[in-house]
Amino acid sequence: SGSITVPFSREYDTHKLPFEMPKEAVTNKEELLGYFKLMYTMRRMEITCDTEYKARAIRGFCHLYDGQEAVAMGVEAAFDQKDSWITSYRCHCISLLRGGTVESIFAELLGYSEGVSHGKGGSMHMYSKKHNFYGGQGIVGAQVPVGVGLSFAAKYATPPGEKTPVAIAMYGDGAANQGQIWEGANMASLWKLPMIFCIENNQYGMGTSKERSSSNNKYYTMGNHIPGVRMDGMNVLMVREGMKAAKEWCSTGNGPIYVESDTYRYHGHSMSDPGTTYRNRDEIASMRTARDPIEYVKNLLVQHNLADPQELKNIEKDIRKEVQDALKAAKNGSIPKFEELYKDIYIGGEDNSKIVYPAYIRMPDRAKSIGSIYERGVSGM
Amino acid sequence: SGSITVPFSREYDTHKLPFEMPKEAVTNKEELLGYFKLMYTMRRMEITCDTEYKARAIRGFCHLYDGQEAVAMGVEAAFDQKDSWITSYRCHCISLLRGGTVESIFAELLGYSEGVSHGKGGSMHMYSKKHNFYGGQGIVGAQVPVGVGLSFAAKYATPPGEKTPVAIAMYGDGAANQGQIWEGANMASLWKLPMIFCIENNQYGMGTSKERSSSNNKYYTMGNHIPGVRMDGMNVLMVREGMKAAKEWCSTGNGPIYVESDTYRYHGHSMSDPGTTYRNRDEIASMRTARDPIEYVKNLLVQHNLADPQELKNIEKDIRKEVQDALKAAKNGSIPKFEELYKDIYIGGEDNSKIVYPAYIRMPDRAKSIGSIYERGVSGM
Amino acid sequence: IDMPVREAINQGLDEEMERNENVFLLGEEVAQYQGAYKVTKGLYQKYGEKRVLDTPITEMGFTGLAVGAAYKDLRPVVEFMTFNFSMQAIDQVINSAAKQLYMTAGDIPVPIVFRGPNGSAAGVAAQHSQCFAAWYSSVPGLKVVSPWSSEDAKGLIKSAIRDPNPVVVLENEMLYGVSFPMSDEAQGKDFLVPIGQAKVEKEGTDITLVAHSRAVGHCMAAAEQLAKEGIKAEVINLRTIRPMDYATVIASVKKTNRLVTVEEGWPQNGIGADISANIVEEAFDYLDAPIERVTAADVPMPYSKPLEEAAVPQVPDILAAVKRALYREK
Amino acid sequence: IDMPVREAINQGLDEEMERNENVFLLGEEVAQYQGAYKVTKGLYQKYGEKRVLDTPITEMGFTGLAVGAAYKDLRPVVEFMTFNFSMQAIDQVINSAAKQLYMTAGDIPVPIVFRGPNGSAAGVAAQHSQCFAAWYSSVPGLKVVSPWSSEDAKGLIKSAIRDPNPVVVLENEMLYGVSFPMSDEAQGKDFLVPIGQAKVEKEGTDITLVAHSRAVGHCMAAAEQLAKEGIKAEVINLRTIRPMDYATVIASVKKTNRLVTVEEGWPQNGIGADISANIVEEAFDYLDAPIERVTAADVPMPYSKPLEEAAVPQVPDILAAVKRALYREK
Ligand SMILES: Cc1ncc(C[n+]2csc(CCOP(=O)(O)OP(=O)(O)O)c2C)c(N)n1
Ligand SMILES: Cc1ncc(C[n+]2csc(CCOP(=O)(O)OP(=O)(O)O)c2C)c(N)n1
Ligand SMILES: [Mg+2]
Ligand SMILES: [Mg+2]
Repeated sequence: SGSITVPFSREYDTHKLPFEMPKEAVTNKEELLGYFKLMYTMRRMEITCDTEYKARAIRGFCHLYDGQEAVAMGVEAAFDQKDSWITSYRCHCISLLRGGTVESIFAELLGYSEGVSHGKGGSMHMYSKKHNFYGGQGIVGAQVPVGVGLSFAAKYATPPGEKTPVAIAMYGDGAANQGQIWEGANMASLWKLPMIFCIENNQYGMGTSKERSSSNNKYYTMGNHIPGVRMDGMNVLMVREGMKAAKEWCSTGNGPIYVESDTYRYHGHSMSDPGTTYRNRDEIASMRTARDPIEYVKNLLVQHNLADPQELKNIEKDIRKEVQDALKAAKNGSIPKFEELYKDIYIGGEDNSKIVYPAYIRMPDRAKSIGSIYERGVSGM
Repeated sequence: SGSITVPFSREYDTHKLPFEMPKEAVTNKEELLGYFKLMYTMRRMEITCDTEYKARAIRGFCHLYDGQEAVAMGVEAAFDQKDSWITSYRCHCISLLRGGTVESIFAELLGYSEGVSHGKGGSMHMYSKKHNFYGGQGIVGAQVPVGVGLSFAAKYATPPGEKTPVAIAMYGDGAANQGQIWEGANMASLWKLPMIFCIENNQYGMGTSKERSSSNNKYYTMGNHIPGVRMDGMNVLMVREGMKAAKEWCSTGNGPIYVESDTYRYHGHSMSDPGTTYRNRDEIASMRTARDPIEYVKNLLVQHNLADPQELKNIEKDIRKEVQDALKAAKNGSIPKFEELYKDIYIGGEDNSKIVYPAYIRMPDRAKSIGSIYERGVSGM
Repeated sequence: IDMPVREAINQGLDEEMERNENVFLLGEEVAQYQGAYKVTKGLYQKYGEKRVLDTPITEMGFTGLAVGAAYKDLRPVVEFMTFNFSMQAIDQVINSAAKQLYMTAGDIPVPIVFRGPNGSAAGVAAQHSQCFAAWYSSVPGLKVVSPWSSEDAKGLIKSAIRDPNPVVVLENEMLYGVSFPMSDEAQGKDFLVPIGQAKVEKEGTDITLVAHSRAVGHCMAAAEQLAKEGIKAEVINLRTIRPMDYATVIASVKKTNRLVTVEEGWPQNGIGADISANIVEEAFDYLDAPIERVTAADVPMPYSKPLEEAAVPQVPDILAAVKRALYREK
Repeated sequence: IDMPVREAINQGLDEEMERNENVFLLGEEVAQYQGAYKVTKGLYQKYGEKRVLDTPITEMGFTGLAVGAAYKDLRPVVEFMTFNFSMQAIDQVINSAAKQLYMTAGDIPVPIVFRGPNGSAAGVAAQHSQCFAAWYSSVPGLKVVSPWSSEDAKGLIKSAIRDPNPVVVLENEMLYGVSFPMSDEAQGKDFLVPIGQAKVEKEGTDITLVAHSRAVGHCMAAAEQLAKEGIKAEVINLRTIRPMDYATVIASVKKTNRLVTVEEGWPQNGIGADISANIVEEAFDYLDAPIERVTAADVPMPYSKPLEEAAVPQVPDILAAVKRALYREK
């Protein structure tokens, strides 16, 4: 089965964009099946989190990504793993694309050693440096200048004239007015950094609709003189093509770009928010029926005769089982050893590799403190 | 002598401004002489600060306003004292317009009790609540959201439908990218606050030219969807008319506006900066000859036969003497009493009027602490 | 009657808003959503959008805005959804609010309240669990209070709002749902808890336990256990952290001759360290044993529950410290 | 030879930039203007605009940027023009830098240096005179150093840059121009001052004085005066505030049995309080007198010179505390 051409039913909205955006995407069965599988895995993973949270197996804050899967999927499809990625606390599914597995993500949420962050980070704090994924930021907006720093480092390491890897920082419509975003954008623009400011506009920041938080809710225009583009964030192909264009622009020395994905979260803000007081059930239902990002890919596959519905059903069944198996496996995880409490506060060696401990780490019961107050410094250094 | 009409030799640059800016100003002898006198007083005051600083009578940071006089003068001419004003550390001349006197400003700089802030604030910290002047902020950018709060309070106190007093926050080209400015602007725009964001673009933030600090140095456009206007900040009439228009717009429920004044500081950034490493002497000299704000007013007076040069010379002589006399008087000031060290940390009474002290105020030599550790709370409450 | 802390704060806010038109609330989700932790429930409905404002998620900006409003005699009550986020705004709290009265030589008071949950919660990890009691209470110009019980909570928020100075109110998320008795007096509209005065929650003669916020509860539990062993612990609920009521602690130590401080913040430069240093300076000769501090572990907060529990003081940690202070004679 | 502190820091920066290409400097006016206090003189000329960057006046943004660069193995040295302005960026320092290694379970180290003048200067009033030693040193994940002499300054900045953790370097503007002797060793490229170790600047047997930064100089002056009266004071220069070298202080107190701490920060929850509390816990029985703290006055910093002088510790304040600690026996 060869490639198919999919015209976009919606145009990219652009702002001071000095190049043309495509009107269609070329794809094929393999790609689409790949997206479908990953996005469906995300979906099942998040829904399983919901269940486990309600069963009190997952603690604290837990922000789910279902509804928004096409954004992360589209970014990943456009990028390679040399490109750096940072996002907010809503990070499970990005982790899955960048070094995490369903099992290690569940393990993290259950607070086990086998977790992506060894049970020390929890829902909001997943990372994989090896896969150029830098989190997992719990503080609204903070990931954005940090992301600009990732792009700074990418440029720093690239010989002049060569294409640079890019960095992307994702943030929400609620976060979009954080001043530090502008501070980062100004430097990215001044210094021509390969930086993508990616607004995941899911229409609400907690219980506040975008109209109430943002005097300008065309987020793709918020760079002012910096080019911007808006796209349907429920359409993985549109996101992919948009991100490809953005990456091409940024990596060739043109500086930053704003990219807004128009998307929706099905769940409440976090597990403690029912998500139904500030928006009505109709709104959610109509999103699900009209714009679901997974249904969109399934439909493409079926309409273009690239897969039959039964095949997709079987895949879904398999994935459901995989996710359940992953959960089961994760539940066999081990409680972090007590030493984890005071490990990873400092690291040693100029090459960042040695495990070290301060000579004295005070504990609530001082008699149980680690090390000795009669020693000094950070040992192992 | 009746009124004269002065056409502007430069147009207002506008950004999304939904109304027309004037092309000329109507004024008269009295007004112009008033501006001349105040601006010349400012000039002499600042130059005297220079001398006193070099003589080590003034300590710490000392940021002078000479060159920029027309901005403050124009604002004051357009405003009434119900309008609130806040600015940066470069605040001597605004203080002069809002409650301070040359003598009380000098006294402050000399660290005396008779100073605007009783010698406790110094160059960067002058205020007069009675005159709706709120400082004097030493932290770059911080005055801007605070200024938005002033406009919030103005709106809060005004019955719906009535014109509100406005608030203005002045900040520099260097400060202009501070994220908190945008945060303030977003709320001002959302809540339609009567707020003027006033950029005093004097071309440099310390030793950094605007091109190197600002990816967008059309500061009047930085509100993005918020209207903005730029004007010649060396022309008091243009500033006045611009500010009148801005005030009218803001006070009638339309929300905020950005106003940029294109100006120049003759002195270095502060007294410790010679101000000649990052810009050349020619640049400074050509500003002085071509655009000096005081010469502009003098020329208008003479050209329109509203005053003859000798009259102006006499005024200048008088002002020079007044400023010298003020200095002399200020130098007779008194060193703050030791009690001032621990006064004004807290205030008491629900009406903010009682002088109170914590029961115990620790001093470097603990034996000299004020009050007693055996007492509690804040006394006088 | 019993009342949860959440409701006590809510009542205090409500009464003060009713009492003074210039009091207004702002913060994220405080209005239509009624507060992320429902502390401001019903107030938007009652007082409308002029006086209860949902802000964008821009802590530095809205804190600055509130400070400016206070300069002009309004009485803003700023909610930080948690105090962790106050770090984005801390320059405005310290430099524009705390120092303003002094820099203006008394000309511009700043009658403002900063409130919200502080310190550790449950399972929210390192970025959402920091205690700011020590930082804020080091700053002259601020008052800092930290309620434990419902009476504390109501009385202190009301005093804070009436106070003409900037007051930081450090609440605790895990206490919001906990019910405490409210006296008849505390249910009234004129009930105030004075800022600057600690409360002896339980009298005792053998050892003094000092704490604030949630740790007071741990101390009460510890005292109960100790009572079973015949040890009479005096428990002091600080209520205010600045200006600190050293007098009450000194008086207690002069009676018991032994002191244990308990806090959920980090050990270095903490509240306990400060109390210890002051007691040493003022009542050294009354001490029959070294002062013991019980603090959070000197680590960022981990997510995993057993680690998290090990990171903050528990009753056994307090008991261990008490035992050391009791049996180890000078 | 003698060398001013300013030059010692400059030399340390220069050597480390030469040694490691990934080291770069950023901050306001650090490049073309060569530093507001000329600490970075010549480095822009030598290393060019790739490695010495003038930033816009956006502390939160450029601090975040630097942290991100450190995540990817660069070694940023961030200059805060003064640490007062670090308050705008403190969330990035604490939440994005200090806690990152822990939250990532060791996956993402943050090799970054935050440096600049801290604490009081001359005539710059309340907003420009704050000492941040106590705040930063309370945070696990950070290291905090605070040099006094030129050797301290050079050796600590070099260690900070080589350290794979976030290190806060609290300098002092008034020391920049002060010259100190530099040993031959200290002039070399391999000279490091180990983080985490205090230095006994002067040995003595009668009383221990502990300080950091400019206050060390005051302690040395006090010790000299005391020597004339036959009192042998031991002066400890902390050098590092976190991890604090309690061991050296304890050892000294076990010898002298008397302790005075001196700092330019505010008293409540200060460095002195922490040292006092630890000594009480560890060496109570060795104390022959209460530990005395000398701190800044508990006030915002005033502008007027006589008030300013009264607000920070002077030599007579130290002498008075020493006298109390010496003559007031338990
Ligand atoms: C500085 C800061 N303020 C407040 C919060 C609490 N908070 C967490 S998420 C959130 C809403 C963010 O909304 P948005 O940016 O739209 O992202 P979304 O959750 O919709 O993905 C808030 C207020 C925080 N984590 N950090
Ligand atoms: C947050 C903060 N960062 C840095 C400084 C130091 N500083 C004081 S003024 C200034 C330059 C400001 O330039 P600009 O905004 O253009 O105002 P101008 O001085 O030209 O009036 C700097 C960097 C400060 N006071 N506050
Ligand atoms: Mg959102
Ligand atoms: Mg400027």
